[in-house]
Amino acid sequence: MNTTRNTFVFGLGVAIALLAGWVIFPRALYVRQNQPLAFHHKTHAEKSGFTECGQCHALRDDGTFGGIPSSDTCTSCHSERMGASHDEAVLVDNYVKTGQEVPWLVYARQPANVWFSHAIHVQRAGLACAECHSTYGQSDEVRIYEQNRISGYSRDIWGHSISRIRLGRHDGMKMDDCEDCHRRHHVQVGCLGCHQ
Amino acid sequence: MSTRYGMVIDLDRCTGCGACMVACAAENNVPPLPQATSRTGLTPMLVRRVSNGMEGQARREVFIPILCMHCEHETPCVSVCPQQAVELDKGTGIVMQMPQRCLGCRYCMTACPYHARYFNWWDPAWPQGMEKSLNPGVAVRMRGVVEKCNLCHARLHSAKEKAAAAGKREIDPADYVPACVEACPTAAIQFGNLADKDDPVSREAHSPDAFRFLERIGTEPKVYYKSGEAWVRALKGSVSEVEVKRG
Amino acid sequence: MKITRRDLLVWGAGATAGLVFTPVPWKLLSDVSIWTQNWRWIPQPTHRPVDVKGSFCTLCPNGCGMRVRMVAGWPVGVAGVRSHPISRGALCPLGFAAHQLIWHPQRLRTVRHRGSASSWDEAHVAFAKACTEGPVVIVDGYPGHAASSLFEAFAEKQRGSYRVVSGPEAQALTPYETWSGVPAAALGYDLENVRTIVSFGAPLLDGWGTPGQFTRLWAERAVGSADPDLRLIQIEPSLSRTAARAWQRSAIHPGGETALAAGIARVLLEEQLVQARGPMPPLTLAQSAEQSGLSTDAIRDLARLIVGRPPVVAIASDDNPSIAALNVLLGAVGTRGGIVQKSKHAKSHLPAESELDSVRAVLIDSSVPGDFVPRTDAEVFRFAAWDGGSSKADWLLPAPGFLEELTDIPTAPTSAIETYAIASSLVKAPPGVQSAAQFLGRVDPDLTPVDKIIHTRCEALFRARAGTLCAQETTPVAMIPSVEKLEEQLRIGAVWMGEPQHPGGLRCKLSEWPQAPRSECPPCNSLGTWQAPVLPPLASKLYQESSLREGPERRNA
Amino acid sequence: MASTVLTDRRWIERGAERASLPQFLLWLAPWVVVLAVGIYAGGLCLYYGLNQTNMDNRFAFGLWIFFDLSIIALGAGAFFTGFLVYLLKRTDLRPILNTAVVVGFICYSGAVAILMIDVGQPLRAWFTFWYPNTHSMLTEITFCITCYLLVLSIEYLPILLRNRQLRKLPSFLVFEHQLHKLMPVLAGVGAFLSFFHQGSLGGLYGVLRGRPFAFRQGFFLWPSTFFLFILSAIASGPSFLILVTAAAEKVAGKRLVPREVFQRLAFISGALLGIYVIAKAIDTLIWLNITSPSLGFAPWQFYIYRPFGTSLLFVEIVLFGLIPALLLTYRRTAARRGWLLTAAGLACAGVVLNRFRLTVQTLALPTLAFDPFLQYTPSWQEVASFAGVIAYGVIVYSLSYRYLPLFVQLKGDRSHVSVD
Amino acid sequence: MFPWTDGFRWTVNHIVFLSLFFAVVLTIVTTVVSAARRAAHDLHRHSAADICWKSDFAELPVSERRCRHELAGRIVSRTCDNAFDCRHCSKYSELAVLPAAGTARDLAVNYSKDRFYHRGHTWVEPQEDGTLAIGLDELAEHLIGNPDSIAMPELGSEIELNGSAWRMKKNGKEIQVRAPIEGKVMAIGSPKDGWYIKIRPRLDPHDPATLRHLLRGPEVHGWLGRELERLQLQLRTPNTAPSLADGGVLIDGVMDAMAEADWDTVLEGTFLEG
Repeated sequence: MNTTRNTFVFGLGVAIALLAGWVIFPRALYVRQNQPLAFHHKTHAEKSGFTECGQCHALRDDGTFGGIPSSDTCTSCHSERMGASHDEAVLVDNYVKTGQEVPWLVYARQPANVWFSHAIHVQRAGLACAECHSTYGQSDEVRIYEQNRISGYSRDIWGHSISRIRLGRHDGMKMDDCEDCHRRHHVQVGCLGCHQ
Repeated sequence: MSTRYGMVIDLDRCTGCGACMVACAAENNVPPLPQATSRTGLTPMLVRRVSNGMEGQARREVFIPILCMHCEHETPCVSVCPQQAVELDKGTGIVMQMPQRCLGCRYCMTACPYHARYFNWWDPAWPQGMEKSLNPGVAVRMRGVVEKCNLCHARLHSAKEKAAAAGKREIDPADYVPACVEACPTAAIQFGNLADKDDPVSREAHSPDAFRFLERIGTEPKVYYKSGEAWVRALKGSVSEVEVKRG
Repeated sequence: MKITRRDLLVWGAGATAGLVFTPVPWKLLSDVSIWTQNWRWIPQPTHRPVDVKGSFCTLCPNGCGMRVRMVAGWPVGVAGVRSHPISRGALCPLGFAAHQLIWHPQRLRTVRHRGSASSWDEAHVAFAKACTEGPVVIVDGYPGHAASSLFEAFAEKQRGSYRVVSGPEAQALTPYETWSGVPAAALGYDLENVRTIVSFGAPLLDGWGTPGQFTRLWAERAVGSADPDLRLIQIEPSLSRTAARAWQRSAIHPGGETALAAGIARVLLEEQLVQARGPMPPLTLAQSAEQSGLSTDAIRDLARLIVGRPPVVAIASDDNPSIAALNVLLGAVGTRGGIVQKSKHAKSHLPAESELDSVRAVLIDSSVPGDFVPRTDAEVFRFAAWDGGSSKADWLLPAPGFLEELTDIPTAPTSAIETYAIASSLVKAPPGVQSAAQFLGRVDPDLTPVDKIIHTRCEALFRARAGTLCAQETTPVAMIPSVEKLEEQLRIGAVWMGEPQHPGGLRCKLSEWPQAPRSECPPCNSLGTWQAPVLPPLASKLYQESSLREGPERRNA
Repeated sequence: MASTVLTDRRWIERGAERASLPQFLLWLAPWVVVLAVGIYAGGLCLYYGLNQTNMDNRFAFGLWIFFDLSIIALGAGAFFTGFLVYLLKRTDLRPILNTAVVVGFICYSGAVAILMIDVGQPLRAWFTFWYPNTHSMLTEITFCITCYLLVLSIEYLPILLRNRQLRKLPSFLVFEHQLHKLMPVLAGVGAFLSFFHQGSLGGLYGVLRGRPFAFRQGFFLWPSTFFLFILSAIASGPSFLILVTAAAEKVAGKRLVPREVFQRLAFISGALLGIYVIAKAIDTLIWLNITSPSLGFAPWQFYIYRPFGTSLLFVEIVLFGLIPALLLTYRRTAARRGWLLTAAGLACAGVVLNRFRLTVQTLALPTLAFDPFLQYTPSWQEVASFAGVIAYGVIVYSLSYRYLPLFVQLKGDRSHVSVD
Repeated sequence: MFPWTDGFRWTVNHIVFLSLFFAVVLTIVTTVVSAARRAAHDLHRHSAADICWKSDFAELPVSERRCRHELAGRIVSRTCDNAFDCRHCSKYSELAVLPAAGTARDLAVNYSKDRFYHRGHTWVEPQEDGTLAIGLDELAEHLIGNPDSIAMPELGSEIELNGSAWRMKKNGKEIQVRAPIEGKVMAIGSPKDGWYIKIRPRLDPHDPATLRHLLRGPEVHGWLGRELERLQLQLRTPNTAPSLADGGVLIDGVMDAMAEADWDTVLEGTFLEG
C-alpha cells in the first residue's frame, strides 16, 4: 500500500512538471506586444500595386539593407488621413506630421553580434524573401510580436515550436537554421562570416 | 587559390606616433577605460618601444607595432580553445576570435607567444553620449571574454556586401584596408595577399630584410616585419639569441 | 488522508524527474547564455546608413584633411584624405579619435561666471559694459581665419587690440621677421626641396607642423638607405622619437642648442664652408663645445656634415635667434629648400603675451590652447569647448566643439605654400553653445559674420584665378565656372592650393651674431608641439594602456 | 532531556567517540568564517568580473589555476585507492577507501567551484560540452573532471547513507547496499577518467608551443607532461591520504587505520615517486637539450630570473622527489611515524611545487626578445576564495568524520591505541 | 556534441572522443539506475531486514560470530560465515550429530530446555494452536528491568527474521529487539504475560527445519556463558572484580543499577544492533 501511494505521488509530480514545462512555461517566457500600427502588407500591395518586397524594403547603393521604410515613405500617400480608422489617425498625427519614425517591432531582428547581408543572400544567392520571412509579405494579418523575457530576442529567432523539433520550413532564425541552409547549399563561411 | 591576408611592417618607417593604435581602437569600438593599465588594457594594435640596450650616442631605438600575427601553421590559440571560439579561416587565412562563443578561460592568451590577445577585464563603457560614436558593423564585446585583431573584419564585410550588390564575386582590394594600415602616416604598414606572388606585400615578405618574430617556433605568422638594421632584425629570436635589454 | 513530509519529498523527486523531460532547463540554459551575449548595459552601435563627409581637423591650426563617416547625424569615425596637398592622408593619433571629443566628459555646456552658473545675457551685458568702459583685447589662436578678421574688425572699432597666441613652429619663424621685415605668418619651410635638415630639438617626426607633411616626405626620401636622399640630423639632449629615427643624432647638454649653433657657425666661417663672411659668433669653439657637451671635433664634423649635401635648413623648436642666424649663414633664407615667403598679404600680429595693463577686458577665443592664461587683472572672457585648464577665467563661455562650427582653414604655419579650406559644421552644436564670433556679432551687429567673410574670401580666390582646387582630382581655379561652385567644392572638403612662390623675395640683414638666452629643452613626449585642449578618451591607448608615451596625465577623468 | 537539546548523539555511530556538539561547533566556527569570506570574494568576482583579481593580459592564469592543478593532483588518492581496492583487489587498503573518496570529492568539487569563478563567462561554460574542440586539453579536462565529480558524488553517496539515522530507512539501506555492490564499475570508470584528466592537466601546458618553458614533445596527441602528471598525481595522492588520516588521528587522539595500511600506502607512494623522479629527470634533460633549443631557446634563459633559478629545479627533483621516494620505500623509515609524515609531506610539496612552476613560471618568463620578466601578486579576492575552498574542505571532512563511518572498524574491538 | 550542432567534425579524434564520453555517461547512469531498480526489487521482496542483518553480521566481532556447535562444544572452534542461518548451512547436519560437551557449571541466569533461543536474546516457544510465542530471555530481562515504553508491531503485520520485532525504551536508550523468526503477528503480550508477541510462522511450524536456526540446550548454555563474560567485561568498572558468571545471581534492572556504564556498547552487543 505504501509503494502504490508513493508511485502515485511520484507520478503526480511528473505529470505536473510536464504540464508546467510544456504548456505554461512557453507562454510565460515570452512577452506579447502589438505593433504600433495595424499595417497590412496585402492591402498596401493591392492599393499601391507594389509586387516586389524590394520596392519598399530596398537595398542601398552600398549594398546595405534599407530594412523597414522610414515614415517619410508613408508620407507619399498618408500625408493626409486616408481613412477613419484610429491607427490611420495615429499614423498621420504622430508620425507623418511630426516626421518621427514608427517604432515597428521587427520580427526578424538579429542581435548586434550578427552580420547578415541581404545583398549577398538575395542578389548573389538569389534567395526568395519567403525563404526566411515566410509569406508574411502577402498576409493581411498583423502578427503579435513575442519577445523573450530573458534573451530579449524575438520569438521568430528560436522558432515557434518550443522544442524546435517540429519546426516549419520558415520557422526559426537561430544560428542552427542558418547553418542548415548553408550546409544544404554547401556554403562554407567562418564564424566572422556571419558574426561581427 | 584561397586568399592569405598578411602584412609587412617596415620598422624603419615607424615613428611610433601611435596613430595605428587609436585608429584601430576607434574602428573596432574598443572602449577607453580610465582604470586600464598597460597590463590590463585593450590594445589589439600595440606599438612597443624597444632599444638596443646601449646608452648615450650608441643607443638605438625602434618602434614595433604588435598585433595578432594570424599564425598559419599549428596556430597556438586555435588548437587550445575548448569551445571553438577561435578559428583559422580557410578562405582568408584570418585567425578569427568569436567573443560571443568565448567563455573567458584565457587559455588562448597563455598560448599566444606574442601576447597579442586581450581580456575584457571590465564591462566596456564610454563617457555619457559617446556610445553614439560607435562604429556600426562592429559589435561591442562584453566583459569576461578575450578579443584580438580580426583584421578589421567589418571592413571586409562591407567590401563583400558592396561586391555582392554590384554582382561581383571577388571584392575590390581597395575596399578592404585595415584601419591601422590606412592610418599609418609613413605607410610603414603594408597589407595584402601573401598567396598572390605578384602582390607587392608577398614580394616584400620575401625581401632579405624581412623577418617574423619567433619564426623558429614554427607557427608561420602572416605578419612580417622589415628593417635595414641588423640589431632590429635580430629581435626576431628569443632572449638567448638576442643581446638586448628588454624595454 | 493527510500529506506526510515523505509525500512532499517523493512529489518533489517526481517533479524534478519530470522537469528534465520538459524544455524548461534546456531553454533556460540557452536563453541565459544568450542573455550574457547581449547584456543590456553594454552599448551597441546603431545600424543606420553611413555617409561620408569631407572636412578638416580643427584641433590645431594645421587643419589636416579628414574623411568623416557619419551615422544618424553623428560622426562614427575619421580617416585622412590622401588628396590633401599638405597632410596627404595623414592624421595624428588625437585626430583619429577627435570625433569623440563631442561627448568629452569635460565638454562645457553652460556659461559660468567665476565658477557659478550664469547666462549668455549676463555675459553680454558684462562684455558690452566692459567695451564701453575701456580697451578690450581679443586673443586668437588661429590667426588668419575668418573669425580672426571679425575679431580684428571688432578690436579696431572698440579701440582695443587683437593679439595672437602662436605655436612653437610659428614662433621659430619670428627672428626672420625681425631681420627681414616680412611677417612670420608669411614664411614657411620649403621641405619638398630640402636635402639636409638640422633639427635643433624640433619634433619633426612627432607632430611638428602638419603631421602628415614631413613624415610622408621622410618616409619617401629618408628611409631605406644608409645614405638617403633626405638627411635628417637631430640635435637633442634626449632620445626623442624623432632622434630615434633620425639619420644622425647628436646628444647635447640640455639647452646647449644656442652654443652649438654658434659653434657650427664659427666652423662654417673659419673653414669657409659657406659663402657668408660673418658675423662671427662671440663664443670660441671651446666654449660652445663646453656648453653644448660635444667635443670640438664633433662640432667640426657636424658642420662639415651639414654642408655636405645642400640645400640645407636648420629647424629650431622655438624662437632661438642663434639657430635662425645659422640659417642665414647657411644661405637657407629666401632660397629653394630653405625658409621662403609663401604669401604677400599675411600680416604680423601682437603676441598675446605683450603687456596687458590698462586693459578693461580680455576675450579669448576657443582656438587658444587651454593652458594659456593672460597675465592681467582685466576681466577675462574665455571661450572654450572643453574645460582644459581654462577655468581660471572670469567668464567661461561654452564654444562649439569639433566639427560643430563653420570655419575656414588658412595656410598652415610651416607650409611653404598657401592653402585655403573650409570646415563646414557637420554636427549640430548642443544648445547653449556660442562661438566668440557669434558672441561679438551680437554685441556689434554691424560686423560681417563668418560665413559672409568666408564667401568674400572665396570670391577673392575666384577673382585671382590662381592656384588649383585639390579634391579627388585637381582642377585649376581658372577652370571653375562660378564662385558658388568654388565655395561649394571647398565646403565639401576640397582644398585650394596657391602657386608656389618664387623664393627670391626674402632677404635677412644680420649685422652681428644675436645674443640669445639659453633656451629650455622642448617637451619630448608631448604629442606634437601643439597641446590639444583635452585628450580624446581613446588616447588612453597611448598614454596609459601602452608604454609608448610617458604622456601627460589624462585630463579627462 | 534538556541535555538532548544540544546533542547529536543519535546521528553519531554507536560507540564511536566524538567531541561534544559545542566543542565540534567551536572547531567549525573559524572555518565557516573563512568559507563565508571566500564566498563573498567569489561573489565579487562573479558580479564585477575578473577585474577583482590581479591577473592581467600577460598573467592570464594565476593563483587559481595553480590551486586547481595542485588539489586535483593531491585528490588523485581517491581514484587510485579505488582502483587498487576494487580492480586490483588490494582489500588491505579497504580501511582507507572511504576517507579517500571523501578527500577526492572535496578536492574535485573545490577545483570545479574555483574554475567556475576563474572563467569570465561561467554562464556559457556549457558551450564546451556543446561545441567541444577535441584538440584542446582543456576540453578533455572539462569533460573528465565533470564526469569524475559525478562519479565521486555517487561513490560518496553510500558512505552518506551509512549514517546511523539514514540507515534506518529501509529504502536508503537497500539502495546503499546495491550501489555498494556496483562500486567496482564506478571505480573502473573513475580510474579511466582520472587517468585522462590528470594527464590532460599536464598536457594543458605541455602543448603550448608558444611557451617554450612548458612545451614538450610527446607521444601521439599527448606531450610528455601528460604522463608525468599522471605519475606524479598517483604518487602524491597516497601520501596526501597519509597526511589527512594522520591529521584526523591527531584530532581524534587515536589510531583510525591499521599501521599496515600506512606502510602499504607509503610504499606505493614511494615506489611511484621514484619512477616519476627518474622520468622527470629524463624529460627535463630531453627538453633542455633538444626540445627548446630547436625552438631557439637556450636552457640558461629559463633560469636567469630570480626566484626561478636552477636551485628550484634541484629542490623539485631531489629534495621533494628523490629523498621522499627513498624515505617512503625504505621499510625502516616508513615504519617510523615521524619520518613517514615528513616524507609524505615532502612528496606532496614536490607535486605542488611542480604545478606551481608549470603554471606561474611559464607565464612569468618572456617569449619575445623584448618582453619583460613579469611578477604577479594575487589580490585578496583571489586569496580569500582560495582559502574559502580549503575551509570548505575542512568542514566537509569534519562533518563526514563525525557522522559517517569514514574508517570502517570492527564493532566491539575498542582498542584505544593512543597515537605515538 | 551531435552531428547537427555547430562545430561537429567527422574526424577520428572527434568521434572517438565523443563516443568515449557518451560511453562513460551511459555507464554511470546505468549503474545508478540498476542499483535503484535492484533496491526497489529488494524492498518489494521484504529483504531489507535480511540485507540489514547480513551487513550488521559482517561487522560483528569474530568473538560474537561463533558457530552454535562450538558453543555446544561439539567442535573446538568455528566461525559462522552464514549469518547464523543454520537452515541453509551445509555444515549443520554433519556437525549436529556430534556429541555435545556436558554443561559444566550453572549460570547466573536460567534458560528453559524446551525453548528455542535467538542470539538477539529472544526465545521462541511453539504453542498448541500452532502459533509461536516470542519473549525476551532472562539475561535481557534482567538487564532492562521494566522498560519505560514498548512499541509493539501492529496485529497482523509481518515480521522478518532478524528484522525488528518490537522496540523498547529504557533510560532514553532505544532498544530494537530482533525477531527470532519470520511470520504474522497474531497476538500482543506484555512482560508480565511472560511473552511479548505470538506469531503464525510463515513456514510449517511442525517442520523441524523451521526452527533449526535457533539455539537449543547446550548451545544456549555455552552461548549465555560467553554473553555473561562479555557483559561483565563491558560493565566492569575498573575497581570492581568480576561478579556475574561465577554463580552470583544477576540482579534485576542492571540498567538502573549501573546507570554510568557505557550502555550504548552493552545494548549493541546484547541485541546485535547495527
